[in-house]
Amino acid sequence: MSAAKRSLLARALDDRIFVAVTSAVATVLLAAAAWPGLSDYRANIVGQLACFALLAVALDLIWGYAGILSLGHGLFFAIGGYVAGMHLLEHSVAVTGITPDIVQFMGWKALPGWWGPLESFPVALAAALGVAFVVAFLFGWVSFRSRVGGVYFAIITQALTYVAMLLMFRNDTGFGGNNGMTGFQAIFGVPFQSPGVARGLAVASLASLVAALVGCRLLTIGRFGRLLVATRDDEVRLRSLGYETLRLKLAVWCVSAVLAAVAGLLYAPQVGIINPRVLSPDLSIEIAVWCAIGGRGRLAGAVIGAALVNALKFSLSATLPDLWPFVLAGLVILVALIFPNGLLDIGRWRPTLLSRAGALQPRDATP
Amino acid sequence: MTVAVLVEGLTVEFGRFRAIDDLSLAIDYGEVRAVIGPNGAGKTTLLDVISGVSRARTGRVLFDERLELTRTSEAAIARAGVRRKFQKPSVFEALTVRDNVEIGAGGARDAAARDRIAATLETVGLAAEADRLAGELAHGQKQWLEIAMVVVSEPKVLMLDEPVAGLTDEETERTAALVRRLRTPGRAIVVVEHDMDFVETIADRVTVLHEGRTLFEGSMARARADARVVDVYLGR
Amino acid sequence: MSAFDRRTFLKTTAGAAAGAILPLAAPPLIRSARAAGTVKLGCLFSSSGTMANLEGRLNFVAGMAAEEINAAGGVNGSTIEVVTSDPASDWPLYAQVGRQMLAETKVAALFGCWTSVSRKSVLPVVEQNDGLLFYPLHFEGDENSKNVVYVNSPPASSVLPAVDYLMSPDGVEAKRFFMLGSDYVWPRKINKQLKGYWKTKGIDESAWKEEYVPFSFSNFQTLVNQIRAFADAPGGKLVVVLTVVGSSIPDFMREFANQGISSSDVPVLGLDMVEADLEGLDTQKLVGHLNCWAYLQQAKGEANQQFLKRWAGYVGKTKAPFRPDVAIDPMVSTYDAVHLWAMAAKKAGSFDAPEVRKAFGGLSFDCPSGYKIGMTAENNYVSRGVFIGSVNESQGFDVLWQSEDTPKPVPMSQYG
Amino acid sequence: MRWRGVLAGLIAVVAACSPAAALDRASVAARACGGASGMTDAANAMVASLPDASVEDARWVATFSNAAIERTLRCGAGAPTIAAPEGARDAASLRPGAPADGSPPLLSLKNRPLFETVRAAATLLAGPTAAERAGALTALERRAGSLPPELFERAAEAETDPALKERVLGVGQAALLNSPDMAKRLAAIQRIAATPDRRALTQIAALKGDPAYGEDPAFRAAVDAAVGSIERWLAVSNALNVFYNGLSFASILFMASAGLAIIFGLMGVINLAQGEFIMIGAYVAYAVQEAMRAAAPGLLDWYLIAAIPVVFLVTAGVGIAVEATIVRRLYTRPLMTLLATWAVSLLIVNLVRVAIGTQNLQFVTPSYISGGRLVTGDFIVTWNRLFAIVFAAVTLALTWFVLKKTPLGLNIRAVTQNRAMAGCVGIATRRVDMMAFGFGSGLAGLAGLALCPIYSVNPQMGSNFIVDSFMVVVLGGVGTLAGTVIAALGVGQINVLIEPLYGAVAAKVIVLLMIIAFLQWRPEGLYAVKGRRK
Repeated sequence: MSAAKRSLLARALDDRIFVAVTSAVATVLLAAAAWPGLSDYRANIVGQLACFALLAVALDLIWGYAGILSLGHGLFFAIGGYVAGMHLLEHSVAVTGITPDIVQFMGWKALPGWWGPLESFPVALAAALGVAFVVAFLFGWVSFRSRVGGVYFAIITQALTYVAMLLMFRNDTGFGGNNGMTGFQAIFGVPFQSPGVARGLAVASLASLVAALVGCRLLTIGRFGRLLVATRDDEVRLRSLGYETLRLKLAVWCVSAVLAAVAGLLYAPQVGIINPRVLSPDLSIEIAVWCAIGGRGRLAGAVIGAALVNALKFSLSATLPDLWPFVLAGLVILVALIFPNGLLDIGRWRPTLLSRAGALQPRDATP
Repeated sequence: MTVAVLVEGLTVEFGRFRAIDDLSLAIDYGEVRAVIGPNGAGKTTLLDVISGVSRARTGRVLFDERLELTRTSEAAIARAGVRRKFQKPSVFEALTVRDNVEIGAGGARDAAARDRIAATLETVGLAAEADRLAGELAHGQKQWLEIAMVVVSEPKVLMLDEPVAGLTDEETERTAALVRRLRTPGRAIVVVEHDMDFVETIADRVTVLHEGRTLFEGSMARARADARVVDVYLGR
Repeated sequence: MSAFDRRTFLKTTAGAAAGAILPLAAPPLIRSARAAGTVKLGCLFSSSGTMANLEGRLNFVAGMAAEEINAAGGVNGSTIEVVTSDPASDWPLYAQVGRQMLAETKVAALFGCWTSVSRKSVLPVVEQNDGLLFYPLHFEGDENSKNVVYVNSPPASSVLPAVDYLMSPDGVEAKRFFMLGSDYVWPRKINKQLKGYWKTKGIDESAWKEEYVPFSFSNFQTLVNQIRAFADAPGGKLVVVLTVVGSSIPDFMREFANQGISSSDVPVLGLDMVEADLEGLDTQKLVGHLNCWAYLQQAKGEANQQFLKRWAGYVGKTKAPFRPDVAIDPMVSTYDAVHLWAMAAKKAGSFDAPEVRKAFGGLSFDCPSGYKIGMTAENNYVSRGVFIGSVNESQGFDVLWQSEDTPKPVPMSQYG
Repeated sequence: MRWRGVLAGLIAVVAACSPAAALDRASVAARACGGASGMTDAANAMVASLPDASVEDARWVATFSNAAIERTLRCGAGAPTIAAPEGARDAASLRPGAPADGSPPLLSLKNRPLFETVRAAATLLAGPTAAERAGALTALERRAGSLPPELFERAAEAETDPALKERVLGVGQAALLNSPDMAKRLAAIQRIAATPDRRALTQIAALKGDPAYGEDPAFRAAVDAAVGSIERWLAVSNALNVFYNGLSFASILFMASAGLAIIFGLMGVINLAQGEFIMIGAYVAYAVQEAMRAAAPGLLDWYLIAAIPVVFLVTAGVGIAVEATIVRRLYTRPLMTLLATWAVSLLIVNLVRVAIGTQNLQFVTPSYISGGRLVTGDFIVTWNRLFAIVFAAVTLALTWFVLKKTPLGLNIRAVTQNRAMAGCVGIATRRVDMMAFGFGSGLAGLAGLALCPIYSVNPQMGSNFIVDSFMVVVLGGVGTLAGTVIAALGVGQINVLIEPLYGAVAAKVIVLLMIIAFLQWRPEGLYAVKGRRK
C-alpha cells in the first residue's frame, strides 16, 4: 500500500497510539459531558489537565516536528490567560455589578476603559489569538530571518518570557502586578459557583484538545508536516532544495503560539486566577519536560506527558509533599537516559537501548 | 551559448581567514567541471557561495548570465535551477526515501511528477527502498538518495560535493555512470572530488584550486602533467 | 505500520479510554474527615521553593497548636488532625491544593499563604467552596472577604504607627523617606498609603524617593549609593522604608552595612524583616535597624515564655529543620489562628464554615505577644498589638516600642 | 542637615550648662537607667562636661558610654553596674564587686548616635593609644559641628602625635562653620571642601542663605569656590562609583558564566544546573569554614582562601559525575541535555533542602572583606566586592592559562573547533568533554565561593543566575573566553548605568531586550567562530 495514494484521513489513523490517546480523550470528553457522577472538583482537574495537554501539544508541534525548542511558551499561554482574565472581570462587572478586587488594589476607579470591548467573548477570543499571533509573528520573523536557532533560540525565548514576567510583576504595567487577576464572578452570564460551570469548562478544554490533536495530526502527516520534519532534520538542505524555510517555521511557530494562547484562555477561568507566575522560566521549561516525558515528536506523547506529570504533581503536592520534586527529577532523568523517545516507548524498551540510544529518535534542529 | 555560472573577482573571508581570494571562473552549459585541490583550497566554499549558503565579501556570481547569486536567497537560487549535493550526505532521516525525493521535486503531485520521481528512484537504484526511512539507509545509498533529491528537479546547474566519498569501487563506478548520464547540453555539472580516477572518468575540464585561487584550468591529463598541480596537490 | 491489526488497535484504544476514565470514578483517595472523631485542618505552606525557609516552619506551628488543643480535650469531641502540603512556592498550585483540601480532604479550615499573591490565588477557591482561610501575614490591606480571616494587621494599624513613631521626637524625627521595595503589589500598596499619609501631614513630595527591584534582586550596590546620596542631601533625617522581600532583605542589609551606613546615620525600617532574614549576617553593624510586627520574640509575659518553650520542645520532638530558639510573628499568628478557629468552632458547636464564621464576633485570645487579641462581628480581622523591634547583636530584635493596646484594624485604607 | 534634629537639643544643653559643669558620675549613671529621655539627658551631661573634664573623668565617660552601646550596662534595683567577664563593676566608681543584676537599657534610635558621639569625643580626649584616638576622630569627623569647639582645642593641645594633632585641628576648624569669627568660617569652608562629598555640599550650599553671603564678597567667593570644587569632585566620584559598581556586577556575571561558556563552547550543551554548582560551591565553602572552626579556630578568618582548592575539586567532581552519568549519554541531543540538566538542578536543590535545610548559611565575615573605604568624595570601595573583582580577575587569568598553556586546554580548544578532526588526530574527545565539564563546574563552584560574602547562601541561590549567565554566554559567543569577559563587562556596566535612571526592573528589562535585539543582528554573539555553516 503506497502512502502517497492513501487518503489523508486513512493515514491519520496509522499511528495506533495517537488514535488510542485521542479516543481516550474523546471518551473522557463524553464522560465529562454526560456522566452525572462526576464531581465539580474532578471535572475541574480534568479540565486543567486538558489545558496543560493542549499547551504541550502546542510545544510539541514546534519542538517535536520542527525541532525548534521554545522555552518561552509560557508567554503565549499567559497572553491567553490574561485576555481571559480581562474578559471575565469585565463580564463579572457587567453581570454582578460588584467592583472587582483588582480595581481596589490597583488604586483604580474602575476597570480600564480599553478593556471594555473584551467583555464580548468573541472579541476576547479574537484578541487573545490575535495578540499571540502578532507577538509570535514579529518575534519569529525577526529570529528566523536572522537564523537564530537551536540552543540560542531556546535561551532567547526564555529571556523574552522572563522580561515579560518582570514587566507583569510591576503594578504600573497595569495588569494587576504580582497578584494578577482574580475574583471572577461569572462566565457567559452564569455565576462560577453554579453547578455545571466546572463541567462546561472541562468539556470545552477537552473538546479543544481533541480538535487540536486531530488538526495537528492532519497538519503533520501531510506535505506541510513532512517539510517540518525536513526542516528539523536538515534546514540548510531543505533551503537548497528551493524551500523558504523561514515561512515554514514562521507558520508552525504562529500556529503553536495560538494554540498555547487557547490553552491559556481556557486555563484562567478554571484556576480562577491568572498572574505572572505562568511567565516564570520554570513553567516554560516544564512544558518541554512534559513533551519529553511523554514522547517528543508525537502528539500523543505530549498529551500523556502533560497529563501524567500534572496529575502526579496535583496529587503528590497534597499527599506526599516531600517526594514530588524528586519524582519529577527522577522521571526526567529516566526518560532522558532510558526512553529517549519518551514513555510511549515503554512497551518497546529493551535493555540494549541504553547503549545505542539515539538511533532514530527525534533530532534537534540543525544549528 | 551562455555561460552557466560566471564567477568574477570572488573573495570570501571567515574572520581573518581568506577562504577564496579574488577567484574568477566560468562554467559552461553541457560540461562536467571538476573542481579539485587540497583541503582548505576553497572548493566547498565556492559551492557554498554559488548555492547561497555562504556570502561573498566581494565579487559576483552570475547564473545563466542574468541572476546575481550573491544577492539571492538559497531557496531562490535552488528554484532558479541551481542545485547542490552536500559533502556530508544530507537527507531527511525521519522521512521515507520517497518523501525525500518528493521534496526534492518541489512537492508537485501530478502524474508527470510522480513518473519523474519513480524514474529518478529507478535511476539511483533506490526504487525498492522507496518506503524505508532515509535514516535507515547505508552510507552509499544516502549519497545516491541525495543525488536523486537534487536531480529530480532537473536542475540547470548541478553541483556534487564529493559524491563518491566513502563509496566502494563498484558504487563509485555506478556513480560515474550516473553522472555521465546526467550530462546534457542544457546542464552544467560541477563536481568536487578527491578521487582522481573518478574525476578523470567524468570531467571534461578540471579547475585546480589552491589557497582560494585558481592554480590550473584544463583537461585532467594536462593537470596531471602540470608541475605546480603535482606539487601542491597530486603529489609525485 | 501500514498493516495494522484492527483488533490490537481496538484493544489499545479501549484500554486507553478505560484508563483515562478510571480516575474520574475512583473513590477519593483520602476519606472524608469527620467519620472517625477527627476534624482536619489543612495547611498551605510551601516547604520547597523560594518561600520554603519562611513558610515551612508554619506547618509545624499549626501542628503544635493542634497538639495543644487535642491535649486539652479537642474540639466538640473531635481531635484535630493537621494535613500539610507543599504548594512549592508555585501560586496556581496553592489554589489547586486548596481546592483539593476543601473538596476532597474535606478540611474544616485552611491555614496558609505568606505572599499576597498566594492568598489571592486561594481566594476564589475558598469563596467558591465557602470555606475559611486563616491568613497569618500582615499585608497590604484593602481586602475584606468573608472567607478569609486576616489574623495579622493591615498597614493602617501596623505600618502607620511605626512610621509615626519614627517621625516623633521619641523616634528620630524623620523628615525624609527612601522607599525601597520589591516590585509587586504589597510594597507598592504600602508605599502608596504612606505617601498619602505623609501628604496629609503636609510633607512635600520632594521629601521621598521610591525605588523598586525585581524579585530575588541581590545587587544593591547602586541603590545603596543612591540612598547615601539622598541621605546627605538637605532636608532633615532620612529613613529607609524597606519592603523588599525574601533573599533581597539580607542582601540589602549586607550591602548597606558594607558601605558604612549605620542605623545612627540612616535607620532602616524593614517591614518584612524577621529574625530568619538576619541568619547569616554580621548583625554587629546592623544594630539599631527596625522592623515592625504584631509579635516579637522579646515580647514580655508568661504567654510568650510558654510559647517559646513549647516551640523549642516541638522542634526537638519532630526534628523540624528550623531553629528551636527563633520565633517570628507569622508563627505566632498561625498559632493564634488555630486557637481562634478552635474557640469559634467550640462556640458554634459545629465545624461548618458558615457556623464557625458566625461565632467569630467577641472571641478573644491571650496571644503570646502579651496582648489580648480579639475579633468582632464586623469583619474577619483580628485586632493585634504593634511592636517596633530594633536589631540587636545576636540576630534578634529588641522591643523598641510597643502599642498601648490593640488598635482596631482598619481593612480599607483611607490614604490611597 | 543630617544631625540637625538630634543636635539642636544637644547644643541647647551645652549652651545652658555652665562651662565648668563638673561631672557627677553617679547621677549620670542613674539617669542613663531612666528610660529613653533619661539616657538623652545623661549623654548631654557627659558632652557638656567633656571640655573641662579631667582625663580620669573623660576615661570614665568613654567606658560608661561604651558600656551603654555594647549593652554591658545593667540597670536594676540597685546602682547601675557594668557587666564584664571577670565580674560586674559599679558603673559610677568602676569598682569591682557590685552585684550584676538588672537588664541592659535599650538605646533608642535617637540616643544611639548621641552615645556614639560621646564615646568618640571622650576617647579622643583620653584614649590611651594614638590609634584609638585616631579612630575616634574618624567617627567624629561627620559630627564635628555638634560638639563644643573647645573640645577640639583641648584635644589638640593634649595630643602628642603630631600627625593626629594636625587632623584634630582640622576637624576642629571644620566645626567652626557658624563661628562669629569670619576668618574661622572661611577656614572651615576650605576645610570642609577638602572632603568633597554630598554632605559637605549640603553643608556649604546651605551657606548661600546666610546673610554673610550677600554682604561679604570674600565669604561669597569662598562658598562659591567650595561648591564648585565639591561638585567637580562629586562628578568624579559618581563616575568612579558607576564604574566600580559595574565592574563588581560584571565580575559576578563573569564568575557565574565562565564555566557555562566553556561547557557550551565545547559541547554545545547548556547546563541548567550551573546555578546549582554555584550553590554547591558556596556550601562547600561553608563546610570548610566549619571544619576550620573545629580544627584551627585561629585561622578561621582565612577559610575563604583555604576553601578555594576544596571548592574547586568538589564541584569539579560533582560536575564530572553528572557528565559521566547523564550528559555524555545525550551527546547528540543538546536540547534534551538542557532538560536533563534542569532535572539535575531540581534534584540538587531538593537534596540540599532536605539534607541541610532552607535557611541562609551563617558565614563568618573575615575582616578583609568586611566594610569598605571611602576613597574620594562619595566613592566607596567595599572590600567584599573588591574581593569578588580580584577573585574574578585571578580566575580569568588562571582559566586563560589553563586553556592556552596546558595540554587539557589545548585539547579543549581543539575539540571546540573541530570535534571530528580532533578525534581523528587521537584526542580522546569524550575524556576531554568530561574534564572540561569538570573544569567548568569547578569554576562555577569558585563563583559560589566568591559570592558568599556578597549574597545570601541558601538552596535557591543558584536560580538567580540562570537567565543572566545564559545571556552573557550567548552574547559573548561560543568558545571564546574574551567574548564572555566583554559580554559580562558590557552587561554589568550598562545595567549599572541604566539602574539609577529608570530603576532596577527597567534596567534588567532593557538590558535583556538589548541582548535579544543584538542576537537578532549577530545570532552567534560577539565573538562567533566563523566558518562554514554546514
